[in-house]
Formats: sequence, structure tokens, C-alpha cells
Amino acid sequence: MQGPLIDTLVRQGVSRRTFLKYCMTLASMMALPPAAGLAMAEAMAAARRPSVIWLPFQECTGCTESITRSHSPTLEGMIFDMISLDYQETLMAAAGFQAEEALHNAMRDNAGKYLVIVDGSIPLGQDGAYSCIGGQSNLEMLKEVGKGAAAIIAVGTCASYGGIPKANPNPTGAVSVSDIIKDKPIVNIPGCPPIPVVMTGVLAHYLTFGSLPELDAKGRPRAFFGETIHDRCYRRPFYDQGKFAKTFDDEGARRGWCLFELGCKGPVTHNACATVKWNGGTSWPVESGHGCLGCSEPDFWDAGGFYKPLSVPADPLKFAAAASVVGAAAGVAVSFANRARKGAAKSAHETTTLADLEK
Amino acid sequence: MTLDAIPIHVVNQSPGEPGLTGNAPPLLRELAEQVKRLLESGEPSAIDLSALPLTPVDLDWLRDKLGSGEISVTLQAGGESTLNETACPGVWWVTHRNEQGAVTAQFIEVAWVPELVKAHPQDVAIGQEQLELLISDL
Amino acid sequence: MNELQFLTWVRGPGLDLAVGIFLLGVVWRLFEIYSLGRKKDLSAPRHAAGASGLHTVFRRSVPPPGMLKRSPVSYIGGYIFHIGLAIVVLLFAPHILLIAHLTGLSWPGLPSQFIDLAAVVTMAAMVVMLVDRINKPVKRFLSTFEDWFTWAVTFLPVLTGWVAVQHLLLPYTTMLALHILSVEILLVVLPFTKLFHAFTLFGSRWYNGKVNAHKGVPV
Amino acid sequence: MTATLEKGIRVLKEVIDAPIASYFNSCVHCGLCAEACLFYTETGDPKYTPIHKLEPLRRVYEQEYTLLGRLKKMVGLSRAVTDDELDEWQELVYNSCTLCGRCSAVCPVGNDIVYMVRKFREGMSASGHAPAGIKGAVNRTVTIGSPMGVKLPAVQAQMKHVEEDYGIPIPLDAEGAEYMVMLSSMEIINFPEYLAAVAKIMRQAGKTWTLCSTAFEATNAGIQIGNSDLAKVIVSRIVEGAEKLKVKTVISPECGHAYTALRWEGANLIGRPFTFNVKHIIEVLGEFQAQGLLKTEGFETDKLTFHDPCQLVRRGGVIQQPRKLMNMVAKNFVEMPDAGYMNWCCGGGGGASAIEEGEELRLEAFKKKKFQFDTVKPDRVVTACANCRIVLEEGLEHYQMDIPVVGLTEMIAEHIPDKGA
Repeated sequence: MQGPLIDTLVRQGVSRRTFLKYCMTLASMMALPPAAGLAMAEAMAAARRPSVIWLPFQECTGCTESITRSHSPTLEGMIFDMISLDYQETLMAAAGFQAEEALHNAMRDNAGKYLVIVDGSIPLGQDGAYSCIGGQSNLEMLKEVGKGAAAIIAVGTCASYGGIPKANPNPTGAVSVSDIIKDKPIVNIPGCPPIPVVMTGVLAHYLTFGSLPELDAKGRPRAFFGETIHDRCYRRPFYDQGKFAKTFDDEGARRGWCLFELGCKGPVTHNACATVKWNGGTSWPVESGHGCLGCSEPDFWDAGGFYKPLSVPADPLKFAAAASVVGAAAGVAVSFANRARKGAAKSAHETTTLADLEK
Repeated sequence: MTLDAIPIHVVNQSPGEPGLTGNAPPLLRELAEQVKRLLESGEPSAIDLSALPLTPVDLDWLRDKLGSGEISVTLQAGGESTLNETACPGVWWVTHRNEQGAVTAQFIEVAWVPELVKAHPQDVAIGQEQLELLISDL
Repeated sequence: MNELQFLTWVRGPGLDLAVGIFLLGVVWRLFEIYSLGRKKDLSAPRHAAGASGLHTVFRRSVPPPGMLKRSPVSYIGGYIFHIGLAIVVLLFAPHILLIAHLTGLSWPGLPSQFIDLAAVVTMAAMVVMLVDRINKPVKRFLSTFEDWFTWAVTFLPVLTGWVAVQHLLLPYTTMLALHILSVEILLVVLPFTKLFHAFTLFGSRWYNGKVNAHKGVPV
Repeated sequence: MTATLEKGIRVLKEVIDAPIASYFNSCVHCGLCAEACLFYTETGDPKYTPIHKLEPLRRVYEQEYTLLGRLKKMVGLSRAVTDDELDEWQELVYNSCTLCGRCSAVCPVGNDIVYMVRKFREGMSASGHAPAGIKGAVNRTVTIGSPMGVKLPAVQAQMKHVEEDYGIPIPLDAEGAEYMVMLSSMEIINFPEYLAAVAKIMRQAGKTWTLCSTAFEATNAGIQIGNSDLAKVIVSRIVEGAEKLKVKTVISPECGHAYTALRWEGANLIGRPFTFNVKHIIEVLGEFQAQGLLKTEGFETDKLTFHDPCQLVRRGGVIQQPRKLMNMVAKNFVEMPDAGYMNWCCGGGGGASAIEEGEELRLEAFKKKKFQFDTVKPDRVVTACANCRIVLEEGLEHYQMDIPVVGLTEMIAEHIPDKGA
């Protein structure tokens, strides 16, 4: 286990054993074979620090917070030590022209090899004027920076699927990275915010194997997004027994029963919260008593209300009154037409005579 | 209330002790295979227990069968890790915990000594420097 | 469209639309049918115990003498699948939740294992009814496209619902969406096909009972 | 479209009402009505399924009175009803339907199918698609006064005969009598005992009664062919006669359709309620029995069964009276399977017996009655409808079953002591 990265870590007081243990744990979380942990450690220790450009678009910085303030800063932070983060507005000391210069230097020096991390969605409305950096719209910036990228990692639901900016009525015309970039490998790490270990896992995979991990149909790493929250939820047995909390403070809620009826989107949400948990494995939304919001799924904000059970439709009686009125109007109209027809037939009645019985 | 207090009904029961899924016994055969490989070629291997559908009862059963051996290693590196040799020498029960004490990964390793226990030459070199420093101070 | 968007659509605009068309259709059709009116019966009525429109509405739920023996499959299969449908639709916890949400009315549901059994039995009965429709000369002779179509439209919600709950075939999200979609199709076609008997049945029985009650015949 | 077809369709448009609309929308094609129809059960031919007999009516309803049906017709998805089609349906609407109403009694969604057949016949007859046999009967009833061509002199001959044989005067055109007794041609020609029986019963009960010279014929072939205009002509004679003689009650003879025509359709045909009551002779006998005005002596000892005329039970509501009367004079009265409300039709009601070309089918359908009779093996069959009586006799003869058929009124009268009243 030799190389620039491990040297740096050791200098910072992280032992090789700590690093190895971390890699083994990460490999286990990513469902890689046990031996991969060691290989990962070897490879990452020796990895050349790839240049990474982090582009913040229409975002709230929650994703950055999630990753940089994760509970074990030394461990997650290590990964950032494995990369050369050449441009990150929130974290970088430089500003203004200096920052822009750093960006362009990184792009020029590592053309075709750098990684781009994007958080935030890209507004298309008003020619992208809703979000500009240094006078350049997000759209232009993404296209320009994306051109020389080896791969793009879309962090957070906004970058992955448009997220909250794209929520109905989407005033800025927000779209996701994959809506714009079609010719580069893109990994989506959705979540609002995403789980930090997923981010580091993807970077570790890239550093170890020089490739992106296996993705699902929505561009998410299968290792973390392969199963639903519901599949791995510790409250699942209550669902199967039909034991549901009806309110957030009833007996069922106290007993830790299933939160399906309180709007939990676990059954339709793919994420690793139930296994990886949050805050260094302390807890996660369902364990803290609140249903899953489904934040790692596209358009979760518009999926019919956070507190409406999945089996309950958003607003099915929206047109009920109007439909009944139109139906009644149509019915009455047909009734009048029918009565007129019947009346006409009656007044045209010719009394049948014996002769009429013959054709 | 703690999670343990929630009664969980395990549907998939095999005859015998409640909670046993029957997924544990085959692991013993796999371990035997791995031990054989270690003896023949010196190649270490491991089973990632968190990747397998094992209930706590399964794990208890497995640990009970494998027993405890002569060596217990406790490692303080980003949380505590325990690497305990089982009654079968060369088979190690490895549990990694994070700083909060939550289990993050659990393996059964088959190795002369688990990789994590070995001191790395470069760490040893640092140790050497340290020693020399100590000697020079004498 | 991904599966969650699909689900969101069927739960949202799709259902709005389906319920809208359903209500529109039902109101329109009821007007269309019952506004035709009928002539007053001028003959002197004869009164008899048990002869009235309301009596017949209930009495026709039981097979008349001798009929059960002549057509056991129609009656027993019909009972099972209608009652089964009612159980599955009205006593499954998520369905009750939906109704409670719409109307504020709620009642206790049955354990999902029981609902599961009811769904399977209902589907079995429906398949038997389908086979009977294919095998029996009269039923086959009477059957038009509408009969096969409405069978399928009624069967699909039960099937997709059951498959979704059992986590079979497709991911739960997709299956749930398909289940809701199939219910929407059912809602949309109901007022315009023979499925409308769910509404007109009461009127028909009542008229029959009323017309014959005038003669003092409890039909 | 021919003028007659157009007229027929127009008539159908007139008669289609909310019940019919409701019925057609309720039908789920379950086929249970077929199981209730003896023309299906005995032939196994699905075309005799009752609801199928109404297919042209259903299409007229759909095309005329539903928005979707009109659209379907406009874009050519729904065929218009044609003369050829109605020709084809003649057999289904007349030959193979006796208006017995069993289908209406079993339909699980409650469709009154016979109600619709009756209405459909309005259009069939108006467009000239009624069978020749019934047309002839209507023609004779309207022009001569009776479906079998019986005129007043024949009735008077009968009256004289009875007066001579029994010594009871038969009143004719007696104003203010309580009862006006109607006859059916069948009784005048084939069963003259009926008039004598009524005379004996009335004498014992001490009631005033009369025949009417302008209205002695009760049968109404207009109802059988399904034409309200002509049925009205026929029924009006009775109404005029009854009102002229100021009677309280008109007694319908032992004839099912005569009863329906007079009791249930009459007032609706003339467009106003009757000023008199209408009762079937069995109803009157039942009343006399209940009031103690009917006293009999002696009993029949052979095994008897009672065939319920459809128009009397299912379509008329007279179910218990005949049984009480039977038990009054019979020691060995046995019921056939399905007797009473669900009794099987003789196969010749609703005008079917007048259709010559329908005879083969009728005899085929008679197997149902044969089965009923074979089950109880009666020595004699009693009934209360002259038409049933004729059709049963024909059927029994065809299947070489030696079971005489008698009328209930006559049988009761036979047990009335000569020194009555």
C-alpha cells in the first residue's frame, strides 16, 4: 500500500489500518467481493489524484453540506484528499477572476481526463438567465466544462432529475444534467441530499477500477439504489401484518408500526438509507418516526403529497363537481332530445287497421 | 424503545430453532473450502456476512458453531474493530464498527493472519525511525 | 416516463380524468335512461304481501326456485366473484384508506392474508365464469366483443392488484401504477358498457317488481 | 326503408320507455333467461334465449335513444333494423314465445323480458311481421266478433241448450246484474259445459248475472298479436257492454290472455280506469268459497293435478284460489314440480297456438309438460284456461298419453247439489 494518497493520509495521522478498514467497509457497502476491499485500498493508495471540477448550479448547497459535514470527516474527507478539487465555489479560497482562472487552468491541463461533479439543476428559461456564474449561464458553463470531462457525476436530485427547481410549475425551466449532456458517461447520485458514502463509493470505484460503477435504468449506482427503502425497512414486518401508525403520535407510531398510511414513499423509493443510515449510522428518517419522502426519485416533490399514502390518489375529486354538472347537462339534453323523438313518433302515430297487419 | 423490543415475526422458519433460515450451515462448507485453499496455496479469502440474508439468530448459530480460539485482536482505527480467531485456527471473525460503535461490516476471514492485523513495512519503517529517535535520546 | 412518474400520473391527472369521466358518464346515462319515463298503469291495482319494487330489488339476489340447479356455475360463480370483488374492494386496508380520504367514512379492514385469499378465489371464479361463457352454447351465442372486453376490464384490476401486493412480475411501483390504471380503465368504460348494470340493476329490479306488484305478483 | 318498416320503427320508438331502457342496460348476457324458457330447455337451441328475441328492439333503443348508439349508427358501427331481419325474428317473437313470463321471473338483474316482448310485438305487428295465424284470428275478432268466427246465434243456441238441459235460465242483456259473464270462443264451441257450470254456481250463490249480446267474446287476439290499436277496438266492445248493462263486475272466462287483456291491459288501452271490476272466474269462485256461497258435495277420487295458466299465476297473481278450490272437491290432488308461480307453460299461449307453422316446435317444447306429468302420473289434469286445455290435449295426444284435461269451473259445478241456492 504505497503512493501519493496514502502518504498524504499518513501525514495527516490516518493510519494505513484505518484506511484499509475503511476500504473494506466501503467495498462491503458497494456489494463488491470481500477481496475488493484490499484491492481498493492498494489501488487508491497509489492513485494519481484526478482533477475534479465541481459546478454548482440551481442548488441549495445541501448536497455539499451533506458530504463535507458528514459525521466522520476524516473518512469521507479522505476521499477528497484523493482528488484534486480544482474548482468548488463554496469551499475554495479563491474568488472572482482567480477562481475562473483556476477553472480554466484545470480544464486546459487535464483535458479529457477530469471529472465534473454537478450539483443543482440547469435553468433553460430566459436563455438560462435565472442562474449565471461570472456572467455565464449554467447551461453554457455545463456545455463548455462538460466537453473535456471524462465523466460527470450528478450529485443530488436537482442535478440528477431536476429536483425541487423543476417542481411544478417549474418557473425557471429547470432540467437535469442528463437532459443536456448526451455524449458523456453520467452517474446520478440522487437524494435530497444524497448519502455521503454513495458519493465516496463512486469516486473510490472510479479511482480503483478506472471506470464508473454499474448503473440502473435511471443512471444510479446499483450497489446503493438497487433496492427500495421498503424492501430493506426494519418496519416492513408491520406492513405485512397490516399494522399501521395512523397519526404521528398514536399508539402505532409509538410502537414503531409501518408509516405507509402516513405517506411513506418507501415502497417506490430506491435508496440505501435503510441499510447505510445517516449521521454515521445513527438513524434514518423512518427510524426517527417519519415516512420516506422519496427524495431520490424523479419528481418526488410532485408525487402527490408527502403525507398522502401511496394508495391514496392526489386529488381524484378535482373534476368531480364539474363532471357531474356536465354529465347532468348532457343527460338533460339527451333527455329532451329523446322526449322530442318519442313525442314525434307518438304524434305521427297512425292507428293500425287490419290492412296494416299485412306488409 | 429500542429496536430489539419490536417483535419481529420471522416467516421463513426452518424446523428447529425459531429464527434460523437455514442459510448458515452452507457457509461452513464454504469455509472448509476456503481453509483448504489457504493450506494448499496460501491464498486468503473472506465471506462478507452483511451481504448475505442472515438473521441475528443465524449469526449466533454460526458464531456458536465456530467457537472462540486463542487470539482476540482489538483494533482502534476509526472506531473499534475486533478480529477474533475462532476455534478453527485460520478462521477469523471480523467485526468493524464506526466511531459511534455501530457495526459497519462483518466478515469471516480465512487467513494465516488477517491483513488488517499485519503491520505494513512502511509503518514499520516509521517505527524504526521512531526507535532510532528514542535511542539517540538515550 | 419512468415508473414513479407513471405512478404519479395515474394517481394524479389520470385518476382525476377517470373519475371525472366516470361521474359524467354515470349522471348522463342515468338521465338518458330514466328520463324516458313510463305510462301510468290505469288498471285497478291488486295488493299482495311481498309484492313491491323494493321487495324485488332484494328478492332477485337469491335464485328463484329450481334455477340454482339448472345453472349452478352462473349462480355460484357469480356469487363468489361479486362477493369476492366486494371484499377485495371494500375491506382491503389501503382501499379503505382511499375511501376514507375521499369521503371521510372508514371501517375496519381484513388482514391482508384474507384479502389475498379472497382475490385468488375471485380470480378463480372469474376464470371459471369465462370458461363457462366459452363452453355454454347460450352464453357463447349471446357474447359479443363487449362481453369479453368487460370481463378483461374487470379481471385486470384484481390481477394487477394481487400481483402488486405479492411483489411479482414487475417492480412494485410499476405494478401499483398498472393496478390504478386498470381501475381507471374500468371506471371509464363502466357507464358505457354492460358494466353499467351495477347502477341500472336496481332500477330494473324495481320496475319489474313495481309492474308486477300492480298485479299482486311478488316477482 | 319501406313505409311499413318505418311505421314499425316509429311504433317501437313510441313504446320504448324507461323500464325498457333500464332493462337493456342491465343485461349482462348471463343466459339464465334461457334456462327458464321451455323453448330453449327442450330444444337446446340458443337462438331461443329470451333476451335474444329482443335484439332488434335493443338496437332500435340504442340507435334512437342513446347518444353513443346514435354515434355508432352514424359511423356505421351499428346496423339499422331491416325487414328481412324482422322476418327472421317473427319465429322468435311469436312462435317461440308464449308471453309466459318465466324469463322475467328469473332474470338476476330484474329484467322484465316478457314486458319487452309484448312491446316489441307492437312494432312487429305494425310493420306487418306478425304470423298469418294470429293475423287471421285478429281479423275475425275485429270483423266478426270472435277469433273462431262465432256469432251471437251460436251463443244463443248454447244458452237454449243449457236452459233445456239444466233448467236454469240464462240471462241475456239483463241491465243492473251484478256480474257480466264473458265467454271464450273455445268454450262456446268446444266446452259448452262451462256456461252451464257458471249458471249452476251463480244460482247457488244467489247472484244476479247476465251475458251481453254485443260483448260475449272475451278473448283479445289484439293483445296476442301485440297491437294496442286493434286490442282497443276489441276491448272497447266489452267496456261499452258492461257500462250499458251497468254491471259491477265483469267475469273473465277460463282463458288466460282474455284475463290479461281485460284485467290489466283494458283500462290502459281505452285510456281511462274502468267503472267496473274485472275478475277471473276462479277469483270469483274463490270469493264465493270464502264467503260460504259455494257449497259442494262429494269428492273426485282419482289422482288430479292442476296446470297453472301462466297469465293466471305469474302474470295475474291468482295462485292460491285454484288450490283451495281443488281441495274442496278432490281427495287426491297432487302438485307437479314447479307448480304454482313457476309452472311451465303449455307451450301455446300468447297466440302461439294459432300459428300453424309453429306446431312442430310447440310439440317439441311440450316435452317439458310431459316431464311434469310423468313425474306425478295424474289420472286427469285440471286447468283454468280453455287455450291451455286445447294445447294440453293436443300435446298429450301427440305423446300418446291418456290423460284427460278438464276445466276447474266445470269440475266445481259438478259437485254442486242440484237443489242449490
